[in-house]
Amino acid sequence: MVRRSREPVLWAMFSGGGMIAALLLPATVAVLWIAAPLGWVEAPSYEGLRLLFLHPIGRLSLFAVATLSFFHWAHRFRYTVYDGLQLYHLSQLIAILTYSIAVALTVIAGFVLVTTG
Amino acid sequence: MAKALNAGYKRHYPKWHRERVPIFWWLRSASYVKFMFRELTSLFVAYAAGLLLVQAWVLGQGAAAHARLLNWLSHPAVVTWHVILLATLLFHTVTWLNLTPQALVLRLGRWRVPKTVVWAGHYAAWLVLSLVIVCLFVGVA
Amino acid sequence: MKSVAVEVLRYRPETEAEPSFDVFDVPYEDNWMILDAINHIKDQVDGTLSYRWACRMGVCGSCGMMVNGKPVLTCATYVEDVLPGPVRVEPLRGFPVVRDLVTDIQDFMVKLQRVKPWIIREEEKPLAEGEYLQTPEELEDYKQYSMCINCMLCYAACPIYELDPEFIGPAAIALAQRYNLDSRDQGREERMDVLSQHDGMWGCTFVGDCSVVCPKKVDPAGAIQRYKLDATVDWFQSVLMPWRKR
Amino acid sequence: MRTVNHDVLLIGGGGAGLRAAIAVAEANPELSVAVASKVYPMRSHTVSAEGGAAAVIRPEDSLDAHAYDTISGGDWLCDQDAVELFVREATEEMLRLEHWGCPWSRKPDGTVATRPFGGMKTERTWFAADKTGFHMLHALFQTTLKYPPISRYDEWFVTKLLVEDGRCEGAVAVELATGEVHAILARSVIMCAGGGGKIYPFTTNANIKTGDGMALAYRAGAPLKDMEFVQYHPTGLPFTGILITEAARAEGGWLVNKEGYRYLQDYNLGTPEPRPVLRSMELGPRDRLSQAFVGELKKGRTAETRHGHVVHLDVRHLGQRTIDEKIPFVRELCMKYEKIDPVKEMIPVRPVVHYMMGGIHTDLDGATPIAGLFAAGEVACVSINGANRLGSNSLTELLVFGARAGAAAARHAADAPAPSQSVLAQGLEEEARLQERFLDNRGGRERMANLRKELQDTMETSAGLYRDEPTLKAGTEKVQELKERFHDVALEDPSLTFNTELQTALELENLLDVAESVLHSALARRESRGAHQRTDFPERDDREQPAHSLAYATTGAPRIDYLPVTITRWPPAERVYGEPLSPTSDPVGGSAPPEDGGNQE
Ligand SMILES: Cc1cc2nc3c(=O)[nH]c(=O)nc-3n(C[C@H](O)[C@H](O)[C@H](O)COP(=O)(O)OP(=O)(O)OC[C@H]3O[C@@H](n4cnc5c(N)ncnc54)[C@H](O)[C@@H]3O)c2cc1C
Ligand code: SF4
Ligand code: F3S
Ligand code: FES
Repeated sequence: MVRRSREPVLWAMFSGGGMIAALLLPATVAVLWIAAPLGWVEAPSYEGLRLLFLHPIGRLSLFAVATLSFFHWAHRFRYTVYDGLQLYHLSQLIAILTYSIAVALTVIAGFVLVTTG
Repeated sequence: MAKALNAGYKRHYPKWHRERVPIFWWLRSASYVKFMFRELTSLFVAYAAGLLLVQAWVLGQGAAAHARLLNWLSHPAVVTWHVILLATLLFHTVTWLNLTPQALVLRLGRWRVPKTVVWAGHYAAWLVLSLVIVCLFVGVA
Repeated sequence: MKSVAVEVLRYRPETEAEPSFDVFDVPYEDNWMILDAINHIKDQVDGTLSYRWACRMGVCGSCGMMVNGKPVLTCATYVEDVLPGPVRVEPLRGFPVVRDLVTDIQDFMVKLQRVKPWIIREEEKPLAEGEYLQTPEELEDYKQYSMCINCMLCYAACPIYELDPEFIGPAAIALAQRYNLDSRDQGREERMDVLSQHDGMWGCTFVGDCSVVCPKKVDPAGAIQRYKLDATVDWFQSVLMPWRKR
Repeated sequence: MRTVNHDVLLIGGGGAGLRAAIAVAEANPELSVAVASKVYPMRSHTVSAEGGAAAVIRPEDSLDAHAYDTISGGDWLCDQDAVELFVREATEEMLRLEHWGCPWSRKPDGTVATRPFGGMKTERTWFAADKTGFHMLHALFQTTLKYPPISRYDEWFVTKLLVEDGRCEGAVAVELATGEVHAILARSVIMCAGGGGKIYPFTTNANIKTGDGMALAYRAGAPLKDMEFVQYHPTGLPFTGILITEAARAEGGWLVNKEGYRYLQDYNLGTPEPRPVLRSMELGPRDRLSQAFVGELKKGRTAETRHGHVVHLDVRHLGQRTIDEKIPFVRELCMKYEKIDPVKEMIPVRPVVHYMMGGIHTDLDGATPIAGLFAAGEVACVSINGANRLGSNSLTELLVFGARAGAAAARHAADAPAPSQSVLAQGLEEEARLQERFLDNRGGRERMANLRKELQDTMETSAGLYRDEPTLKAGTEKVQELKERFHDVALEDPSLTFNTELQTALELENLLDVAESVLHSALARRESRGAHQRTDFPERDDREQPAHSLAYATTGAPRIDYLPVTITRWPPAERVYGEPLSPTSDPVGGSAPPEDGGNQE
């Protein structure tokens, strides 16, 4: 296992994130942040939303979506930065930076979802 | 590791030419541009996830706080921005789902599920999940 | 007779520091391939033009060049299909240029050897016992990846290889996969050790152009992503079920 | 000049060379093996072979049957001991390749599938779809990568064999990338440099098949055997000469003339049946099928196209499924190079130069008369192909005799003394010759491409499908003239880096020598047999025992000698194809197109 890199885990999170984002985010954004504000559909009530978002299952799902999406971003962004800008000599640093941000965001997500009333 | 191809012989290299890769190499072809854009959709994915978290947090702060968020969400500029967001997310979805069958080989017993079926399956899943989401949100209205 | 302007990249290392284009006006017929046009230049106009070719039937893999910026087999691309011209012919991108249209592919040859593209078995079956049985379905599993002619078009199409020559690259990974998926082979584990190093498959970001240009429909891009998936499954298995060896 | 030392040197990285390299490495892992090839091994011409490789594997088949098909197919010019040995070792060699990963096509139960092939009485041709040579070559090449003793010298062009006191001790090669000249010294040398179809204008052979190996050995003093036997394949695409494999006929394709008539029935090749019948009609041997084309041409029944006269190969009745499954490459090639789809249209074809039965004379172990020099593959002539090779015997030959030559060379290398340093003087001489003759040579007037064209056209007119004394004589004179004009060749490229002009010149030099040996051997053989058809001597001459011709290089015209053919169990007899197999198929004379045989248009 030592000889194997960490890439499989990172890649698993990246693709998990990619898949979840692909399947769930467009509809969510469309309803919640476009159709509802524009009044095309009846806006979800505060109570209803609260139930959806803050029910234990809701929290857990949100956490999964958020974490995986952050790692999805970190992974793609890491490669894009050093391929796109040809910063191969900085590849270590870029990897550390991007994944650290993802970890930090994950911690924040956990904190928010645990503490929010 | 690779062994030297010719044990007893060290190769003499003539003066080779190596083309430098241009900084904006990804502008060289339409497919590279598309690739770059595809990769950058990840920023939007992260934003959407972040905003969901914010909304969850605001929901916890009470109805008034949430009303302020809704107010911000319905500002025309914000809506416009979210339309752009939606477009990029759709781009992500389409590219993602189109590439999946290339990576995923499914088998049912000895039968190798054809790529088109894998592809269609993913789109079907997308459709169903999107409907579920719409129903959930509209249902709690 | 019709004719077309052909701009050929020339690089003469003994006399020039930088490559430059020579332009030739080449008469052609409808059934001419780009290679016929280049042969015409060499035979009738300038015998010093250097390039490789052999089979003229799209199977030896030696005549790959960039034509109007795209990597193609010049023996399998009609002049007609790249008109009106001028047709720009350059050596395959991403490789060092030795001379004119000749590139150095030694890098690939070393990488190919690294992925152990041969049947690995714990125990050889004696010849007297005949062939290893392999059903047509099992053959189908790896057939596609065995069609690679090592033409290097996929390397020329892959920006990642150009940016990072350490990257082991599409065809080598597809060929590793060709053996992994062969029912007669047991070397998956050994190859995984090579491929899961950081310059192995992980450098690929699924640009996908390798599969687009591949003249033999090998789909190296697919092979690589499948490989990543396999490696990931392996990893989780070795963590969650360390006792289970594949 | 630099020198590298090895125990065994292989010249050529095609099927034969790679098989031999592995054989050496397995016979004696102590020996260091060098494979020098003018192209990367996987570019070698073996890669183009389509149809398949023959070996007895079906229970209903027998070694004797394979031997008999081969010997009768070769018009009794095969050495029968060689053939017996060949068929005996063939199956094991093919299985070995299976164990090395060659993706042979399979039957549903997982065993190796076989298909019928021209001149073969049963299905014994193994195949990997219709890219057999490609798969064999890549399997072999990739397998060589696992043997540490095998060193490769890719893109090294061998220009001379180093022979001293009748012993071969290495070769001189130009490293194309750098232009450096090297002496590669070795105790045994195996020549596996392939054939030389490029002496003809219209050929299935790759650009690289310039007979280098034959010419090198010939100049070094080894005799070239049976060079007059050049195989025309009946079905090449016009213009490109790309081969449409015999498998297309084996799967059931029909040859029809411009009237849509299956004309082969007029040439003693049997009666048309809707389904393929072994050793009959379209599955007759190549020499007879190609000759039948000339017959049709004379009768004015061929179709005229922009690229000469053609007949048509019709596979439409096989249906898209069979075509895509069994002969997908045929479809790919037709669509790509003729812009026609064989599922819907007939394929225009004409005979095309394909293979040289002749080559460097060797014994059963691949040993040539020069000590330490071995040869295997198309470059060699062990005499299993006789006057006409049967399709799918050549790929197997590469394996069987490549392996044998490798093992023999390994044995020889273990005992032979180290190469004498004095051969290096020859190396230096060769280096100087290359420099003066080609690199420093300016002011010549003859364009190489034109010389080559004239040579090729000469060969077609004088030593084509049919020959006679006046045209052969004219041919020998023309080649002599071309050899002289070659001294005045125009060279413009003094570069040392990947100088392909130099390579082309060296190849042309070799083509000229090979062509010379073909013409003189053909002139000397006063009979018609297999691929060698003399209109002035139309009969096969069996009064004495059949004999191989041997061409030796001299300062003037080559000297032609003869060597009796080894006959063990099969005395020369008439070649019969298409004997009625079922009582129902009554032999039709040769006039009106029968209902079922013709084209359904
Ligand atoms: C289109 C086509 C289809 C065929 N189909 C079949 C078939 O279905 N069944 C069958 O049995 N046979 C078939 N044949 C015949 C068979 O493929 C060849 O006879 C066989 O592949 C020859 O193999 P080889 O190893 O002898 O030579 P090649 O594969 O030609 O290899 C020659 C090697 O020698 C090297 N070389 C040559 N000159 C030099 C030099 N001067 N210096 C250094 N290296 C040199 C080359 O680089 C190359 O590596 C076919 C042939 C053709 C042309
Ligand atoms: S994968 Fe395709 S493009 Fe790449 S080398 Fe092989 S055949 Fe050529
Ligand atoms: S183009 Fe390159 S990045 Fe991957 S998918 Fe192909 S190898
Ligand atoms: S010349 Fe062989 S692939 Fe083009």
